[in-house]
Amino acid sequence: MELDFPMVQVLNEEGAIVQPAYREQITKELTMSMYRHLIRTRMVDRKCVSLQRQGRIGTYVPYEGQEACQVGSALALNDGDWMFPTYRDHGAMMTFGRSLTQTLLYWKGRTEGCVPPEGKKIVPPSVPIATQLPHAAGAACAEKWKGTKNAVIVYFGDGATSEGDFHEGLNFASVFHAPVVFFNQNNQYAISVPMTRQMKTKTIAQKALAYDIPGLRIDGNDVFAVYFKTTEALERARNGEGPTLIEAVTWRYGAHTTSDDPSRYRDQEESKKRRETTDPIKRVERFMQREGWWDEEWVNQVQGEVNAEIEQAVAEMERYPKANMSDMFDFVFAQPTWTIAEQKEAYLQWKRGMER
Amino acid sequence: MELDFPMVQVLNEEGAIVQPAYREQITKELTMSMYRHLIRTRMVDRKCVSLQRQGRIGTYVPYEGQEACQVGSALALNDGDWMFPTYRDHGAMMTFGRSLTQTLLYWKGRTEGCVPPEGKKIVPPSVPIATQLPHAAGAACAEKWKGTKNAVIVYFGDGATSEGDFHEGLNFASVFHAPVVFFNQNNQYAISVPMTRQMKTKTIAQKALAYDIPGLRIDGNDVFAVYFKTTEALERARNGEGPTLIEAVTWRYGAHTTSDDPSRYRDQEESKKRRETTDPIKRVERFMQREGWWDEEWVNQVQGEVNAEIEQAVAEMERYPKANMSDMFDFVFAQPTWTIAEQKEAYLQWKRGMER
Amino acid sequence: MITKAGVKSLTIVQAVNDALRTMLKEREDVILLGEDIGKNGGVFRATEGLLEEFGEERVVDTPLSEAGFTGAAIGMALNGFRPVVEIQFLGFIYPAYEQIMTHAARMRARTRGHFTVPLVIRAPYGAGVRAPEIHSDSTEALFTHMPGIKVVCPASPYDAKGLLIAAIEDPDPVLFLEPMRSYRAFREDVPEGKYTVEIGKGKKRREGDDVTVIAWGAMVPVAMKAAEEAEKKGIYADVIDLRTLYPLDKDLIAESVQKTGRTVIVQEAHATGGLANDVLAVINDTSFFYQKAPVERVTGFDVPVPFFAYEDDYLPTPARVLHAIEKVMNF
Amino acid sequence: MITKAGVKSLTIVQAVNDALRTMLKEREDVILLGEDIGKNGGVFRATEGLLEEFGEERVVDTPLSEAGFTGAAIGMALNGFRPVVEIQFLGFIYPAYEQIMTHAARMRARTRGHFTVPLVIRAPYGAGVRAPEIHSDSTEALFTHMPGIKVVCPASPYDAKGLLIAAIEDPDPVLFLEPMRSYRAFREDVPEGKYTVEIGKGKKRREGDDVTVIAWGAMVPVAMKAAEEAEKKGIYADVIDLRTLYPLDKDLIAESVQKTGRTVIVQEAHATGGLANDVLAVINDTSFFYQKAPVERVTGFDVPVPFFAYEDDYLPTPARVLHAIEKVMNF
Ligand SMILES: Cc1ncc(C[n+]2csc(CCOP(=O)(O)OP(=O)(O)O)c2C)c(N)n1
Ligand SMILES: Cc1ncc(C[n+]2csc(CCOP(=O)(O)OP(=O)(O)O)c2C)c(N)n1
Ligand SMILES: [Mg+2]
Ligand SMILES: [Mg+2]
Repeated sequence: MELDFPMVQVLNEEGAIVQPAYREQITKELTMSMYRHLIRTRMVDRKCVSLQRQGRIGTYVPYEGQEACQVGSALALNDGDWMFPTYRDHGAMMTFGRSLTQTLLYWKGRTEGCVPPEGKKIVPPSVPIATQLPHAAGAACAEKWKGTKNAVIVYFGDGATSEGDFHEGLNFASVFHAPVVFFNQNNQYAISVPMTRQMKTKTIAQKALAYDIPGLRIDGNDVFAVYFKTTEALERARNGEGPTLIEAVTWRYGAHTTSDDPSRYRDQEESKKRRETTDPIKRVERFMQREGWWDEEWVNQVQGEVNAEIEQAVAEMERYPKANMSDMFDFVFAQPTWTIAEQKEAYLQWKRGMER
Repeated sequence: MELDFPMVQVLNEEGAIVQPAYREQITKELTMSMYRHLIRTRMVDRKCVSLQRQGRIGTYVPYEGQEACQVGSALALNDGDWMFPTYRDHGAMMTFGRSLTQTLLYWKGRTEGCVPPEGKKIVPPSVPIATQLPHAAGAACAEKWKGTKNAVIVYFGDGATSEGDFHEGLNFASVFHAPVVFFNQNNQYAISVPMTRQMKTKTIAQKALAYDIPGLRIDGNDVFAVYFKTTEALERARNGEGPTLIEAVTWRYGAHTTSDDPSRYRDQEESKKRRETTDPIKRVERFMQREGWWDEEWVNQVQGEVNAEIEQAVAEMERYPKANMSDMFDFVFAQPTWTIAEQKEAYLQWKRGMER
Repeated sequence: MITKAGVKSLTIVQAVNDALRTMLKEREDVILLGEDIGKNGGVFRATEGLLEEFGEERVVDTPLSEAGFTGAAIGMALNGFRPVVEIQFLGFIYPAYEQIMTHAARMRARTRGHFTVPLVIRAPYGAGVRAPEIHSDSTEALFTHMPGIKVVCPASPYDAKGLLIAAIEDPDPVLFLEPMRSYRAFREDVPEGKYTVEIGKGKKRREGDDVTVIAWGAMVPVAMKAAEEAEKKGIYADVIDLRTLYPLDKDLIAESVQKTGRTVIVQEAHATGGLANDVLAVINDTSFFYQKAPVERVTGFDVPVPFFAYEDDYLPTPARVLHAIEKVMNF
Repeated sequence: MITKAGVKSLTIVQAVNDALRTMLKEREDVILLGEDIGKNGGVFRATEGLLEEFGEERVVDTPLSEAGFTGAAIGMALNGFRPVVEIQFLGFIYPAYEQIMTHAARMRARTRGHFTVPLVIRAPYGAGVRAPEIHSDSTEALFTHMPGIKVVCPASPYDAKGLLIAAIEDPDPVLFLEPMRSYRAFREDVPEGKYTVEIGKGKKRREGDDVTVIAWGAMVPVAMKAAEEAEKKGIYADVIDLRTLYPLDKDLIAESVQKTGRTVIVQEAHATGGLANDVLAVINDTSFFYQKAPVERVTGFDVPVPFFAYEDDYLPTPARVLHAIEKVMNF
């Protein structure tokens, strides 16, 4: 089976293009744009980890190492497409248009972090594993029935493939030829559980055979493979050819969340090694160097810009108006039920009394 | 994909053995035993339909047409094996040892119908679709951990493959190499929904590829194919080689249940035609005739015996002590909680009062 | 059967069908999904004729997967549709519990109203029709404890149509419970075309000053029968049909209990954790000192809904309700 | 930390670990299953060290599938094992709801006791630890309405160990809720080795004649704090820790309420449909005329458990409980 689903690479670890077919499309402009997004997402992620350590945001879910998956796939989307992310996909969300401030607010436990920018169909991250897959199938059917050319992307991890909702989502989408790309980030661990314990198969891509849809295994640390293969899958979707399952093989360098200690269940030497060899950013650097596109000054400038963006977002998050407790009551229904209205009123009254 | 999962036949529609490898094992004794079980299950099924029409039992689920699946697979079991059936598998249950009386009591809405004969590990039928698959995986793991050579068979329909529990059960079993045979009776309809609407794949067997376990497509109206292939899958299980998915392609002649009207969603001519061509019993008759094993007198005798058995069971069911309302309270917990004890006492007291 | 101009005499299941047809005509965004709802017209015929009239893209036979099609319907609701899904029997809703609990009910709150899920989940519920096991659950209380979803349960054809239309027009998710046992039990005049019955409002089905009897769904006829019997003994009952189970009609309950001071609640579900206890809480909070006797609850027992040979003993009956009425009267 | 012979000073999570270790040693049929419980020792370290001590066949890291491993555990329980499954957070139990509701809870009743499911489902629950969304549910009432399963919820290390051992020895399924917020909040002396705390019995944590305060799990410390504050104002409270949520300790509740005539119930979950209403029903049924004031319920609100920036306002606090105590006293 593994042989039937070879890992597709466009850019190899050394930074060489190994699929000449894509050579022409890989312009300097595209490469620089990708690179910019890659380092932006990485810098944001690192900042978040340090904000969490300082107690300025809550538990945080880092994605360092998975930037190519998230950036490459998000850049493949059209503006009108839908994104159904998990808790680890704020790299993709930011690349698709969610602001840094919103990202930070989410991790600060604020519902403001769930509101996408105007016109952007970014659904809030799904915390219960795999439950977003049926939503994506349904949203995609809706686009199809409306007769648009919009498509849907939905993210999920290797662990998520064990849940019933994974299966039900893919089956539903396949039966109705829904325009949706099931984008799996196979970082090879579900918290502490390695893929070998999660499933007997050696690939996730082969699970597509159970739904008679294309399944594809790609190097998830190769931003070009991710970008082109996701674009092609989205094209298929837009053309009425139905869903695709993409397995992007990757690795998270760090902990599952800031509450997790990966050394309990795996050798962190592996992460160190991978940073040197398969890192998604390094290989684009190597490629740019090969091409003679590498420009230290530009890189410094980009880093400076991103730093400024981050600092501004952090500042914005920190001077954001205090969480308004009323929000908890006001958004449950379009019109609050008497139960909620009474509970709110009683609580506010009591609180006012306490403050006096 | 269909080509990768050709339909295995041992005995074809004309009653000829098409897989010589099994020729020797198909003795007269085996054939007669199979035939006996086939007509027994069919006669019981028809009797139940008529009992339902007469209002002597409740809603009933007929399986006519699927006898080869149920008889062939049940005969492949060892005494110590486990059976996890659905509501349609009382043919298999009876073949494995559940009494007719119990079968009838179940359809009369009596819990007595759920108690298997001493020592027989027949779990009561699962009514919510596909939910029994994880149980089978777990019971099989338990046998493995105990170090026995017992295996597990679990039945389910084509519609069941759409539920999350199908996926979770197969995945769990595959990861732990559980000794279990997933026996799918693909009768091509889930109530009114045809297989084409249930899934995009043309076979169910290919879903095994998602779990890296053997998947097998067999003619479910060929009792020998069912018997030998199930035996082989059970052998694999006993030998520690893990689970197998078997798709037995079949057809229910009649309604989904006695409350269903199949003419609303399919042409019943198809059932008529199939009775003539692919019927599981007719082809064994043809085979026996070819072999010169056909003995009208013996057949009459068997029918007579089965009739007597049925009449006795019906009589037993009908003079069974009235349902004891206390049972409803007494078996919820090993020791009733005060809530149940009080409710029972109050109800009994009131009822006694009413009767006075 | 048309009884007068603009009015038809319908059963509950026909009223449901009529509501669905009305809304499929009225709104392009309405779409039905479920198992066997298309070609088969639903196992209870609630969707009969709708596939033929509105086509495969609006009346969708789905794969057999409650979490899958409920989840997909959530995605459709996010994307501009108003899906109405049918769960074949309430006892089969549990595979979709996660989708309803975490997503349908919470999406608006999580996104400050940016994303909403105007989804209706229809489910026949309850015992009393000699159905096979697991087909007879009445677990409304598992949903009234789920913030973000409303729960509606009509007892009559008129209300079934009006409430279902209101549910479809509601901007938030609604669980719509249909009393299977009453599906074809009686007819009532139902207006043609669109009308709504307000969600959140109960209805007094009978007036009396002595005792308040509160019921919903399939227990309403049981309560009514008991009230009739009570009247023969000179006891006059207010009978309240809750109609909406979340949010409860607090004012209607309080007004009646404050008048009578005596309450009987009739509930098909298991006693512990049942909706009757929510009614009790409303009485405690609004009408404590008006009470002349403890509230009597006539309920199913704390046992799994039994196989049908035992269901007559599980279900509240008019006789049991009458007994409770006498008990609160004689306290 | 060993304080005296045969006794260790443990936190709740350590007591859970100790109970599991004790029972893995004591009984060969005990087996643990769940996500990340093996190598990782559980995300809260409740199973720390157990894989190393008992091996992969008794401490089983499962695929990420709550329905799958709960269903498999049911199969193992049918086949002679006593599985203890861990649901990582109660908010993730809903995918397994069907398995628990239809199979674990009903198997004995369906088969007249022939097949049984001695299964324990452990789940950390509740808010107050600044967890990401959906990690903070406290939906015990969704299980107390499910006939055939017991629900247990310790508030202290001693009870956690004793009740968990009792749950494992119980012949029927038990949902064992662990108050996440109290996991490491304090220590208590816990005997080494095996002992049990009886399921179905609450515990009076404080004696007083003026008012009854009823709480469970993470709300017990809140109730205790409020009772201390009340004492400063001359109000003496009985504080009852329910410990078992199904079946409730009716006698303990009735005895106290009949003494004080005034009741405050403290519940973390949403008001409507919550367990407090079951307590209310017990009081209605046993102690109606002893009551001097309506019962006050201090609860979470009818809103999804909010994101953590809002959780301090969601959770009952000692100040809110004190306010309720004063209200019932001044009625
Ligand atoms: C239904 C459910 N069960 C358990 C969890 C707890 N949990 C959070 S993340 C996670 C592992 C997910 O692994 P994977 O799908 O591989 O995604 P990754 O975290 O590696 O990106 C688990 C078990 C959850 N969020 N939802
Ligand atoms: C979870 C669940 N949903 C719905 C039903 C109602 N139902 C009973 S049988 C059936 C069709 C099952 O089809 P299939 O799996 O092909 O088995 P078959 O009946 O054809 O043997 C349905 C939808 C159910 N029993 N359980
Ligand atoms: Mg992963
Ligand atoms: Mg079928």
